[in-house]
Amino acid sequence: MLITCPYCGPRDLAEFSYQGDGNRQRPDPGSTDHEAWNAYVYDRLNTAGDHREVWQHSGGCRAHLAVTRNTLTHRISSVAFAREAGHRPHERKHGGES
Amino acid sequence: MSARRAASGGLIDRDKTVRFTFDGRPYVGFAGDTLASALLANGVTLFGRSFKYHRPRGLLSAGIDEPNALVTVLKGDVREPNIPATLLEIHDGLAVVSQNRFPSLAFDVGAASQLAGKLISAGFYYKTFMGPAIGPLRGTRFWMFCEHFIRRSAGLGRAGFAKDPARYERMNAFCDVLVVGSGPAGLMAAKAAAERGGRVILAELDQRFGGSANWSDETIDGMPASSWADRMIDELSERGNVRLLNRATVWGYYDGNTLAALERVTDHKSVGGVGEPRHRHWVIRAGAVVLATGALERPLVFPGNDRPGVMLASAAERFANEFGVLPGEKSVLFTNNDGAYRAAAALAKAGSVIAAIVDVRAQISPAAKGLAAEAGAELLAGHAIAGTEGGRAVSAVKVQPFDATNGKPFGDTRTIQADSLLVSGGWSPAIHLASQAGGKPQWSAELQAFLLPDATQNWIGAGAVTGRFSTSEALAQGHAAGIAATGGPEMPVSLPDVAAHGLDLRPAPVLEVRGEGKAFVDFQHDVTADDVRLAHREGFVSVEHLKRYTTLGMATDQGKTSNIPGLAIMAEAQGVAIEDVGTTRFRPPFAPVSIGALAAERFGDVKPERLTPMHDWHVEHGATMYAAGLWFRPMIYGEPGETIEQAYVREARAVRSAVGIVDVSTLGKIAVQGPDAATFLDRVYTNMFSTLPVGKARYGLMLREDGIAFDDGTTWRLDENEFLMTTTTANAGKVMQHLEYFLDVVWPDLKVHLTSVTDEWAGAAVAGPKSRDVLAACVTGTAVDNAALPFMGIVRGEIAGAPVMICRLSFSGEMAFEVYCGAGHGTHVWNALMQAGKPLGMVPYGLEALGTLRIEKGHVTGAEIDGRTTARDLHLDWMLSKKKPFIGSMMMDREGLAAPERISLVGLVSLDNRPLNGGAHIVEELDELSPHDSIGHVTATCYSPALGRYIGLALVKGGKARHGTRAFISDPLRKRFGPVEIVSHHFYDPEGSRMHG
Amino acid sequence: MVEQQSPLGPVWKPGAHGKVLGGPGVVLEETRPGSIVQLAAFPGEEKAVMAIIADATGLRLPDGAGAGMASGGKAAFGFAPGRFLVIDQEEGLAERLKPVVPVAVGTVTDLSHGRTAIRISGPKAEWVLSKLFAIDFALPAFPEGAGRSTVHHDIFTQVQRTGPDGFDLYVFRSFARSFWTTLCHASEDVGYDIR
Amino acid sequence: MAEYSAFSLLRNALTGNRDWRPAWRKATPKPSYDVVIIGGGGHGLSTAYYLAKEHGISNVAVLEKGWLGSGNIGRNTTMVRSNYLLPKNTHFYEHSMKLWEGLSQDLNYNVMFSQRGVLNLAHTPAQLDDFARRGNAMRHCGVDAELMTRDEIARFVPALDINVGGRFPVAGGLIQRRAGTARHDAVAWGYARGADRRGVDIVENCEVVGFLLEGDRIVGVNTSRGEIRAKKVAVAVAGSTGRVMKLAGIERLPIESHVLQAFVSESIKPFMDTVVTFGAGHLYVTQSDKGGMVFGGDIDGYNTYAQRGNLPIVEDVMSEIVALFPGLARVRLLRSWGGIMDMSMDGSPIITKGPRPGMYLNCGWCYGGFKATPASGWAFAWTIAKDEPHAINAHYTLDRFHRGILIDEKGQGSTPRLH
Repeated sequence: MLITCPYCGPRDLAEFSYQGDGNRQRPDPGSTDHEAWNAYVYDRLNTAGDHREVWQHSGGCRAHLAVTRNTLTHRISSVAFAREAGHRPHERKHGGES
Repeated sequence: MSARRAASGGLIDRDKTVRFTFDGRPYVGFAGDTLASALLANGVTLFGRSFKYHRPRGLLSAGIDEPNALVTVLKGDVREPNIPATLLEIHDGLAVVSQNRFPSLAFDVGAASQLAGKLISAGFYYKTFMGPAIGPLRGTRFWMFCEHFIRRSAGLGRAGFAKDPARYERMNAFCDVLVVGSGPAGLMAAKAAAERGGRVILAELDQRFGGSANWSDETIDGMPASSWADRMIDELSERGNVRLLNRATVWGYYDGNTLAALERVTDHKSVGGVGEPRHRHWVIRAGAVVLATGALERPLVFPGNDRPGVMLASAAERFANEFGVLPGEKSVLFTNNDGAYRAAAALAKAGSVIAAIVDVRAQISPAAKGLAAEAGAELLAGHAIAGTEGGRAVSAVKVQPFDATNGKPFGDTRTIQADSLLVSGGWSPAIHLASQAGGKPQWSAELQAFLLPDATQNWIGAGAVTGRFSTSEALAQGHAAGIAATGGPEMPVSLPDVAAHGLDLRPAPVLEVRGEGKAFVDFQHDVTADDVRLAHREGFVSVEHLKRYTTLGMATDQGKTSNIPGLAIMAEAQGVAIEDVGTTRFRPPFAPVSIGALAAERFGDVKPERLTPMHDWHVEHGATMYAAGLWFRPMIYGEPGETIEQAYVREARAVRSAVGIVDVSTLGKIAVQGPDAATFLDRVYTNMFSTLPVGKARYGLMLREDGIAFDDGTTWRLDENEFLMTTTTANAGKVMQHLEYFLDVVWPDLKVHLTSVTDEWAGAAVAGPKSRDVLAACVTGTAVDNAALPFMGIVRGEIAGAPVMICRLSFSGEMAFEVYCGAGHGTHVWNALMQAGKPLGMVPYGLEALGTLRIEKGHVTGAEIDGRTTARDLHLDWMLSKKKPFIGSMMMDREGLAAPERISLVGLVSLDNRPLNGGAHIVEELDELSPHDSIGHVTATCYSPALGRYIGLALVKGGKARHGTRAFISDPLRKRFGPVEIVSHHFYDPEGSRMHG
Repeated sequence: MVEQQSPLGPVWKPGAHGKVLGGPGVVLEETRPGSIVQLAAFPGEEKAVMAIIADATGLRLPDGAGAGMASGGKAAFGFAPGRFLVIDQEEGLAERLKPVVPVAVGTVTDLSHGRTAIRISGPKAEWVLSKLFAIDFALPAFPEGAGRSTVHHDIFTQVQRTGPDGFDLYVFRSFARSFWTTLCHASEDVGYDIR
Repeated sequence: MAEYSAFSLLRNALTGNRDWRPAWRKATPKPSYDVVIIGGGGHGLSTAYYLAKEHGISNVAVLEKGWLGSGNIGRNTTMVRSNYLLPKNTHFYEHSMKLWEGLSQDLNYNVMFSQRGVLNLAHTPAQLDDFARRGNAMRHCGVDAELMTRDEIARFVPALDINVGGRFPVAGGLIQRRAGTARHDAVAWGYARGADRRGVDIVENCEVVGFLLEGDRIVGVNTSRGEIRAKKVAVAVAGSTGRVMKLAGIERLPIESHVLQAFVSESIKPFMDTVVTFGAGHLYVTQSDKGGMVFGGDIDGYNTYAQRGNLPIVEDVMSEIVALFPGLARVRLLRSWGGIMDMSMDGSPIITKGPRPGMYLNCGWCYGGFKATPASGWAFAWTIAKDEPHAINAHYTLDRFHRGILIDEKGQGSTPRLH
């Protein structure tokens, strides 16, 4: 598998670390909504199909990437810097999937 | 020369003879021979024994699909089992032995298993050897007794225990177009792509480029096909943008158009070059792939079809044309398609007598008839082979008229004398890589074969792999594929002229002749047509059940010749079309790959070593080094005659009474820089860092998101906007990644940079009541007294001219200082410290003493912060700030993490004055015979010089409530049981007066 | 100043090794620069940091990911978003840079001791490096001056192409000895000189 | 249906093996059942078997979307052990071990359970202490465990390079001698035949495409072969858990699906007579009765439902196996494949009633599913029959994650790829 790092270009899977489901929503740091915290830490969509996820180019520029990858075919349809991705998975308090 | 070697012809080098041995007997062949062709030329017909019945077997094929002729290659003590003789190139000194036979290939007692015949049909293991449900052989005992013998009779070649002296390597390659297969289609594709400027890799699994051009008798552009291929290769090799790889099997098609190939670099040489790997593991990232992998011929299933001398027609043609070897003096061909006729003509031309061509089809094309006549062969249309005769080789075949409607021969049997029987059951495109790439193969009733799936990655098929079998189509498809792979429109070009026979390789839908006697489908695994039908009878009808129940297609050839005949028999038994039985997905590797090659340069060097700047000093000064992850750290600096315990006790005593020095360079160190650094640390640590003054350090604790303790360490504020964080050695990488994740993904607005500076700094901890004196004696540029350097204070200065940063902090509980300097100055500064410490009795100490000192102080490490414990379990709840949220703060108080029955940290004192064992459990009541009801376990132990007792740390249910009570350690594994007192984990100087003093 | 100790120790064996015929395919050296410094820009401040690099070293880096230059004992290249490695044969670069990088613009991290600089040059440099790293070393894909961050299993490495057949590698010091051994091993089939 | 025995083999051999009957009927689904089990893998089949055998509930259908045993029961590395650290796991897997020990006789089907031992190699004294902790935990739960010295290991596994190339010398090891390997496919077939003989309908090529609801309650399933109603619907679909539960309106679970690759070499003569795991990496290796070295390592480490992995893990695993067994460098890898693991958030499984009324859920097996097959079915059957868990699975709840009552064998927290 190759992931096209926006900085380094296409690189081998061996250079990346999977940082998990990008659909999770981290509550506000001060939130006392226990269910929201639990859901964030433990519950996963586990999508069969296009899946939003976070990878780190740990064996390269070390940037975290927001990747959309199909879990049935492994085809990657988009890669962006996680910090710039419009749909930052965390810090969103409300809303469902997009 | 032997009778089997044709007087002329073939691509071997008849001027170079090669000497080799097979089962200890010397043979001579020619350069360019495979073991198969060389032995065949020497009249050898018996190559191996089958897996289950130990039946004698000869060559079935001439290539990578060979199921029978597997041998073991010897290099001294080193053994390489299961190598197909058809791929093994001979060289001087090659030593090869046959396998799966005892005592010899010709006489194998294992063949007695055939007597069991139908008793050991498919799946028989499942129905017996269970053993009784009661009595001494109950449970698994009877089966394991039987298994012992089954295991010894199973297996093919024997592997050795000796280390392979060869080296292996990995090679990363990038190209615009990877062409797999160098037959006419592959050559055309490579040329077209190269001419358009693409970076091209052309991979060929055989020794010779050219594929079918090497064994066809066609002409291309007026010259023999093999000469045309040579010319193409010459042209390609002159181009700077083409890499030619022969002896390179592309075996894996992974995601992202990443393909893996195995290049056999030195197997064909008597001696490899300096530094040359035996095998090279290519990992190729290709923009596009042209699959020109050809097709594999299938045998037919009929009684006696496994007798040595029964060979694929195309293999015979290949032996004759490529190697100048005849499979027999007198041959019969048996076919369901036109292809075998070409083989008949080739063999006749090379000097073999073709006794007859037996064709299950009643109607034969004029082209085929012409070739039969050319070969001087009697043509028996509408006939089939009903059996073979002979001992270890075919001597005659039985022919009968064939009824295509029921698959059975009938009528008069005729016996034809022949020493070889050449069969063709049609062709299966070699679609393996395309299937690996994803996508479902498509069944073609016309070809009785699975065709390429729709492409799910960027590949294009060309040549026989597409199910188009003529050379002229291969040339055209190859050219088009080369163009398409480089992108852009096709350009008109005149393709080479081909003079071919115009044969039709579409087979009649007949793959089996039913009759009396064993008819083999999978030769290596001895799966017969009856086994397939038995599987059907027992309900194992889906293709995967068929495979698994009968082991059809599971042998080293992975069903290359057996899958389609097996499916055909199952389909017939079920009364359905072959496609409805299904096909299995092809999985990597396409052909077996040496495990060493995939380990590549890591073979013999599995992990790198991480060394501290003072590593050589430690080794020179007698340290016993200890592997901690990838790091090496001194365990003890033993003196002659000392036990480990004596050494660490001496070292620890020195620290408590005078001073010691320990290398702490392995601690993870992370530069946390930027205007929001303090804010960031407040969020990741449970305690506050924004309040830490510049020039001071603070002990910090991190939790995971789920509220479990993660890591601890001190973090130093070097400047308003700059911190130096330290982590435990083991967690350095994980902590770095954890922090980077939060900074990048969760809090991208924070202006903070994280950089690993673990390797920038050498660290030495100087500990003990005289530690300050040591520093005072060697540090310049700063004072180190209590005013200048209070507890947790940081100063900068120099030692022996090297800049240092000193923080007064303590892990041992003594007055102690961590001295950091540039790593390149590590040994220099260490030596200066040693020099300064010498008059004060300073000793270097290792991990054991470090552990002893920390146990005495009750400090936790990874043994206690084990990913399951909470801050509360470790009595670190004082560090949990209530003034701010931090990672894990909302999760750490959940019901399960606050439960009273959790284990928590305590100290243990051995009451029988014997050592405690790490990993022992704690019980309230001792039961040495059947231990039970563990209430916790020992995490760390030592002899405490400070207390004069054997002590330990433990995680115990109830924790503090048990202080002052008695319990027992229970270590049945090491038979150590004994009384302990549970005490506070703060064994030594709980007020901390020594380190603050 | 105190001289830095090489981490290579006993595995640094000057002379010719491996295949002898046909001259050395590669030359391996430890270049031991005085300064290896990371300059990291906060988002939007990349140009400002590049200007600081230009002022300090005279190297005007081209735009673009991984762009870099090497000239006159100085080298610089981008290796991650906003991050540059700046190398100077002279010591003290970090001290010179720290005062000129405003807090809001970026940070300076001295890695002069933490990274070991290894130069590989010669006609087979691409071939040898391709054994260890899964990146494309061909000149069109990896132009002169450019930098890359990559990894050989556990060993994180920054690579700068310093010539048509020359590369400078920056590896973590603690791994340098293992890496050097691996690099020598990989160079045996083409022959190598250690200088 | 006929008993299998040496005698029946002989009798059938004499009649040309013409009288054998299907190991299980190819059942056509009835309109309704007491229990419908989704998933014709090891766990689903053993659940059906124990429902019939232990609880007398045989009006049961097992629905399999493809061919029976096509999931992880047919694509694992065949290892069976109960060498767990945490007592909740130890007791469960030991229950499984005890069922394994009598399974061939119980099923009248030879599952070839070979108790050749599982040996965990330790490479430092600290690691050996850590293994001792686990071994002692097992002993305190009544499970066999022993430490082996370096010399004992060298004699026990002569093919092993006891110094691991000098890099990770073996310090000792923990062995569970009752552990071993079993013939994975045979387990599926044996349970299928056993369940079938007790009246269970095994329905292949029957994909569940939806659930039937009455109010909030699940009352059956919609399948590619029509509607099937059931008093109770049990889900045991391992790697497909996420997909099937979405059909029931459960969008999120503490589960991620990951691919685990497994490998087999060409057949060689007996090379090693136990199971060995590498303590300085991640590798487990055994040799099948056919002679192939069977081995595996880490999961690839990303969400996937595709039964295919990638090269980095292949290379890592190969580098580790030749570090332990340098003689295998010249042995050839024959086949690799991938299975989809239902990785839970603490590395331990879920066997529970719910999460909706009328529904029962069995998932989260991570790597451990094969060895758990008997106990998983046994406990799941109990839970379905009695509407409450047995003591051995009472803690394998779905709500334990939120409540923080975790069973985290590896101490890795909610990062499934690390379990």
